[in-house]
Amino acid sequence: MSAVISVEKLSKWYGNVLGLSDVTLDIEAGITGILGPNGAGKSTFLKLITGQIKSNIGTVRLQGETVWNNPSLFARIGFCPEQDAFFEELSGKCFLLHMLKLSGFSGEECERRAVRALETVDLTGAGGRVIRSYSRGMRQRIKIAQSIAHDPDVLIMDEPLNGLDPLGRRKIIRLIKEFKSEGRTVIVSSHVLPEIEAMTNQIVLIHQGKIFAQGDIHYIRDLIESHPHMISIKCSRPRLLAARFIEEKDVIDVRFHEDGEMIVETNDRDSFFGRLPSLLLKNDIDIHEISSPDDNLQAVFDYLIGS
Amino acid sequence: MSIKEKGYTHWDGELESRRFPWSPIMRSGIRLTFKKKFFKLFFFLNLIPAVVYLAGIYISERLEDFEFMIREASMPFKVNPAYFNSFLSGDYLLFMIVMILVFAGAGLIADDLKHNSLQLYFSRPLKKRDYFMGKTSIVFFFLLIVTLVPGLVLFLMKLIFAGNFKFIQDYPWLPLSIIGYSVLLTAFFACYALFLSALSRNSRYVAVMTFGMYLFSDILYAIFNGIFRKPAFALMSIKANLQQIGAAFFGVKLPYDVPWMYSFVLLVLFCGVAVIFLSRRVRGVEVVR
Amino acid sequence: MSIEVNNIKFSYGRIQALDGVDLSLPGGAVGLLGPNGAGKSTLIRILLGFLVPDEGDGDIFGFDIRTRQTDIRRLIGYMPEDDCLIPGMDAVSFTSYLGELSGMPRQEAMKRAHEVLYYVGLEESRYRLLQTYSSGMKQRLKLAQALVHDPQLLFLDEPTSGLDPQGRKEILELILDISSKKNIQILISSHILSDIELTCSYVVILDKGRIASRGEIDALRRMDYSLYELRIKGGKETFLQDLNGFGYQIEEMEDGLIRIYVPSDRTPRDILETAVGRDVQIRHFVRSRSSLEDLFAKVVGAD
Amino acid sequence: MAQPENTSSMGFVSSVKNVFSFYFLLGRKARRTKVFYFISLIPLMIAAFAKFAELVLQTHHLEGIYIFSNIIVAFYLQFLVLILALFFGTSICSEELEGKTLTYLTTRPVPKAALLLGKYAAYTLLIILMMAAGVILSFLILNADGLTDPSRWRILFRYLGVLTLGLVCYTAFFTFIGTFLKRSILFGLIFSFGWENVIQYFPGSTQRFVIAHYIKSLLPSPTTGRFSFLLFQLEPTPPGRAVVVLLVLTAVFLALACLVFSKKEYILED
Repeated sequence: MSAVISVEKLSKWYGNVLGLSDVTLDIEAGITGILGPNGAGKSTFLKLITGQIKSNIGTVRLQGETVWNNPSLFARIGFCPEQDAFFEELSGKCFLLHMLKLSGFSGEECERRAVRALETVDLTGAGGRVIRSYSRGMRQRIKIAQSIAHDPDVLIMDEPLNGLDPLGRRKIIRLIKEFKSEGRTVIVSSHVLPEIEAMTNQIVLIHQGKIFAQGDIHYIRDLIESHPHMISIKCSRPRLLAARFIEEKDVIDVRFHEDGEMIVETNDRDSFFGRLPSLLLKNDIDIHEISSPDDNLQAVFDYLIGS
Repeated sequence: MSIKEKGYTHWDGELESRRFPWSPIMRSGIRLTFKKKFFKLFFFLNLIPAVVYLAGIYISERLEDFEFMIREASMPFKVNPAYFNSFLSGDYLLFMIVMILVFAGAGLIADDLKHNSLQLYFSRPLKKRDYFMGKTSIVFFFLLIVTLVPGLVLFLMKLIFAGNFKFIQDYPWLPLSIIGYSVLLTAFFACYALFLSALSRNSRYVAVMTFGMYLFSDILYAIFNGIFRKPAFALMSIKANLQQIGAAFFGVKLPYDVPWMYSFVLLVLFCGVAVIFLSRRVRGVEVVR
Repeated sequence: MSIEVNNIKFSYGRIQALDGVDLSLPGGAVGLLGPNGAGKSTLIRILLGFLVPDEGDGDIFGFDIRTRQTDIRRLIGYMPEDDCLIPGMDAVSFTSYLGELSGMPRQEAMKRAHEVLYYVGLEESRYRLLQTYSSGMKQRLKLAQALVHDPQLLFLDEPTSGLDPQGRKEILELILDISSKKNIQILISSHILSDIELTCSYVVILDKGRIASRGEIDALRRMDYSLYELRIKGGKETFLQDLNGFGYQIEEMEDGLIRIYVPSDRTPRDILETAVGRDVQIRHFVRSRSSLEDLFAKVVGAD
Repeated sequence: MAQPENTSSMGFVSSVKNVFSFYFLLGRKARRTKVFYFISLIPLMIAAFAKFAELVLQTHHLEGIYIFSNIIVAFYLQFLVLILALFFGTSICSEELEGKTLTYLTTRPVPKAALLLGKYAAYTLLIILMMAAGVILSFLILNADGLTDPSRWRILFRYLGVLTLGLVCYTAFFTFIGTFLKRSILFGLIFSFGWENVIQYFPGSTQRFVIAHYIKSLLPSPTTGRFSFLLFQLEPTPPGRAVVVLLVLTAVFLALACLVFSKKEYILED
C-alpha cells in the first residue's frame, strides 16, 4: 500500500521560534494518531499537511500531489481545526450548507448532507440556532460535522475531543472509527494517550518539534516497558511483599508512603508483572490496588530526551 | 530555625479599598497605549499646534524684533481670549483628537469584548462605574495633554513673555475658561470614544466609526445648510457644537447663529445616552438570549 | 456553609439553563459535575454576579449574591473557562495588574505576581507576551490570576481543559495542594470525572439545569458489588472467557480498560488465579474508583 | 491573477460564485452591515425632509436636481464611498484573520484567488446596493415633480455609474491593502482623507496620482453653484480615458491582492 501522505525533511519556524524540525514520515490509510504534549508541534504539522502554512524546508505530498496552493486536493480532505472560531452569525445548519457548497455540491445534495452531518453529531435539534449561542461541546461538534459532511477520503482532525464530555467523547471516537472503514484515512492529534489508543494502533510521537517515535502503539508501549518504571501497590501485608520483591534482580527500589502505599521501581516490567499474581497468591496477600503512576507519555519523553 | 513552607503560601498583606479602585486600569491602559507602534511619534504630532501658538505669543510680545517681517499695522493676530479659543477649538486640533481616539480609544472596550477579558475585571471587586472610570481616565490623560496642558502653558508663557501681569488683570477668568472648556471637550470625546468602542468586538469597525461619525456629522450640517441656509443645522455637527461652546467659554462671538446652550444641552444628552448604553452593554458575560 | 442558594432559575431565552437549583455547600473542595450544557458555567456565573437569576436567592460567606457582590468578589478567585487575556501584556504585569484591581497595593501585587507565577510553573515564561502563550500556559496563567490576591474561595471552571496529561497532573496537584493544606475552599466545575475524584470530597452532579445528585463522593459510591478496573497484557480473550465462567459481569471500554463487577460474596482472588492460570499480566488493578462514572451515567442517562 | 485550473473539481467561475453567495449572505447578516445601511440612507431622510419642508412648510423653493447632484452626490462621493470601501475592503482579508475563520476557507477545494474575488464581489455588490438605494430614493423624492424629464434620469444614471465605479475601484485598492497590512484601517484613513484629499487639488499632473481625480473627471462639468469649490482646480482627464484608468486600476489592485493572498502564508494568532 502506498502512502497517503508523505512528508520529507519538513521544517517550520515562526520567526525564530521553532515549530517543526526535520520531519520525514509516511502516513498510510487507516487511523493515525499524532501524539505529543501541548506545544510539541502537532498543530504545526497538521497545518503543514493541509497547506495552511508553508514549510521553510521540505515537502509534503498528499496522494502524490503537493499541498501548498493546491485547492483541488481539498475535495478529498476534511479538516477540523483546533481554534474555537466560527462565523458566529450563521446557524449551524447554514454553516454546513455553505461549506458543502464551497466543496462543490449541488443544492439538494448540500441539504441532504448537512442534515445527515447534523444527525451524525447529534445536533439535529440545534441546527437552526446561531452558532454564537452554542455551548462549548456543541461548537466542537459542529466543527467536526463540517469536516466530515463532504465525505472526504482523508480526514484530519486537530484535538477533536477537546471540550467534550465523556459521552460526547465516546461518540466521536466511535464516529472516527466508523469513518476509517472503506479504506479511508484519518489523522487525529491529541495529547492524551488513552484517547488515541481507543482509536488506533498507529501513532506518531511528536515532541519539541521532532518525531520521537512512529509506528505501532506496541512499539511505544515497549519503549515504556524498556525503561525503569514505577508501580504503586496497595495490599494487606506490604512489607512482606516488599521483602519478596527485593530478592528479584529487576527490582531497583522499594519505598513506602505514609498511607501504606508501596512504590516499586523495576527495569523489567514483563517479568515483574509476570510474577506478581502468583507471588500474591503464594503469600496469601490481599491486593487492593496496582497502578502505574508514570505510565504515560511524559515518562517516555523524559526517558527519550534523557538518553 | 524556621523553614519556608512548601507549596502554596498565603499572602500576608491586607487588601485595601482604594479611593479610586480604577487607578490601575488607567495606569496600565496608558502604558499599553504607548507601547503601540508609532503611537509616540503620532502623539507628538498633536503638540504641533501648541508650538505654533506659542511662537505666535512670542512674536506678539517681541514685535520690534520682527518688524522686518511684519508691519505693526498689519499684525495678523492679537493675543486675547479669541486667540486661546482658536487654539482649543481649531479644526486641526479637533481632527487630531479624533485621530488619537482612532488610535488609542477604539480598542478600549472592543478588545476586552473580543478577548473575553471583561470577566477578569468583573470577578474583581470592581463596579461597572470603576471600570468605566478607568477607561475614561485613559482618554482623559491623552486628551488633556493636548488641550489643557498646552492651554495653561500658553497662558503662563504669555505672562512670562510680557513680563507683567497686565494680561491676567485684563482677563482674570481666562485660566478658568481654559480649564472648563478643555475638561468639557475631553469629557465629551471620552463618552464618544467609549460609546463607539462598546458597539462591537471588532476594533477595526470601531476605528472607522469613530472617524466616520465625526466627519459625517459635519458633512450633514454642510448639506442641510446648503439646502436650507439655516445656521441652526450647525447643531448636527459635532465639530460645530464644540466650537460653539468654545466661543461661549471664551466670550467670543459665536461662529454659528444659534444659542450656545442648545449645543451644550445636546452634548450633555449624548453623554447621558452613551453612559446608559455602556452600562447595559458591558457585563461579565455576553448573554445570547 | 460558605455557599447557599435556593431555587435558582435562569434561562437564556427559550433555553432553561438552570431550573430550580438548591445548594448548600460545605467547606473543602467541591466538584460540580455534569455534561456539556448542564448549567455548570451558568451557576458559577450567577454566583459571581455576572448573571442575575430569574428567580431564587443565595449568599456566599453570608453576603447576598444579588446585593453584596463587591464584598463577595474580594474573597473569591475565578478561573474562567474560555481563553481570556489582555494582549500586549506579559504574565507578570497581567497578574499584578489583576491583583491591584483586587485591591492589593502596587508593590505587593508585583511581588505576589512573581510568587504565584512560580507556583503555577510559569517562572520561565513570565516576561513573554501573552499572545504567544500555548493553551497549556494560558491555563496556568488563568490559575495564577485567580490566586494572586489569596482568595478564600476559588471558582475553577474546567481547569484542565486542553491540557496534556503532564500539565493536567500538575494542575490537579496544585489544586489538591491548595485545597488540602491551605484552607481555601474550591468549587471546581468539570466534565472530567477523574479530575473531580482526585481533588474533591463532595460532588454535585448537574443535569439539564437541575441537581441530579449530590453528596460525599465516598457515600455516593457505595454499592452492593465491587467493581474492579484492570489493564492487562497477554491473552485477553481466554482470560475474559474464564472470568465470564465465574459469572462476573465484564465490560470492555474503548481505551482498553476492563471493568469487572464482582458480586459482594466473592473476592478478587479469582481474578488473580485466572491470571496466573492464563499467564496474563495484570498491569493495573484498581478497586472501583470510577463507580462515580456509573453514577454519572445513571443520573444523566447515558447512551 | 491565478488561472482557472483544470484540476479543480468545479472550475474557477463556479467557485467564485459559491464564495460570493456565501459572503453575500454573511455580509447581510452582520449587524455592522445594518448600521452602514442606515448611514447610507440618511441622505434619503434629508431629501425627504427637504421635500416636506417645501411642500408643507412652504419655506422655500426646492431646486431638486441641483440639490441632488451637488449635495447628495457630494456626500456619497466625498464620504460614504470612501468609508464603505475602506471598511469592507480591508475586512475581506482582515476579518478572516482576526476571527481565525480563514482555515475553513483554505481547506476547501477553492483556489485562494477565487476566495478573494468571490468575497470582493459579494462585499462590493453589498455596498453598491447600499449606495444605490440611498441615491435612487433621494433622486425620486427630490425630483418628484420632474420625473418625466429624461435629462434628469440621464444625470441619475451618470452619477450611479460614477459612484459604482468609485466603489469598485476603492474597494479593490483597500482589499489589496488589507492582504498585507495589519493596521490597514489607520493607513486607509490617512490615505483616503489625507493623501487623496490633498493631492487631488494639486495642479498639473500631480493630481493624477489619486483615484479621486479620475472619479471627478467623470462628473458633469462643474456648475458654478455653491459647492463648486469641491471641484476646484480640477484639470479633468477625458471621461473615456478616466473610465479605462479606473478599470485598469481595479484590475491591477485585484490582481495584486490575489497574488499576495495566494502567495503569503497567514499565521493565525491572538
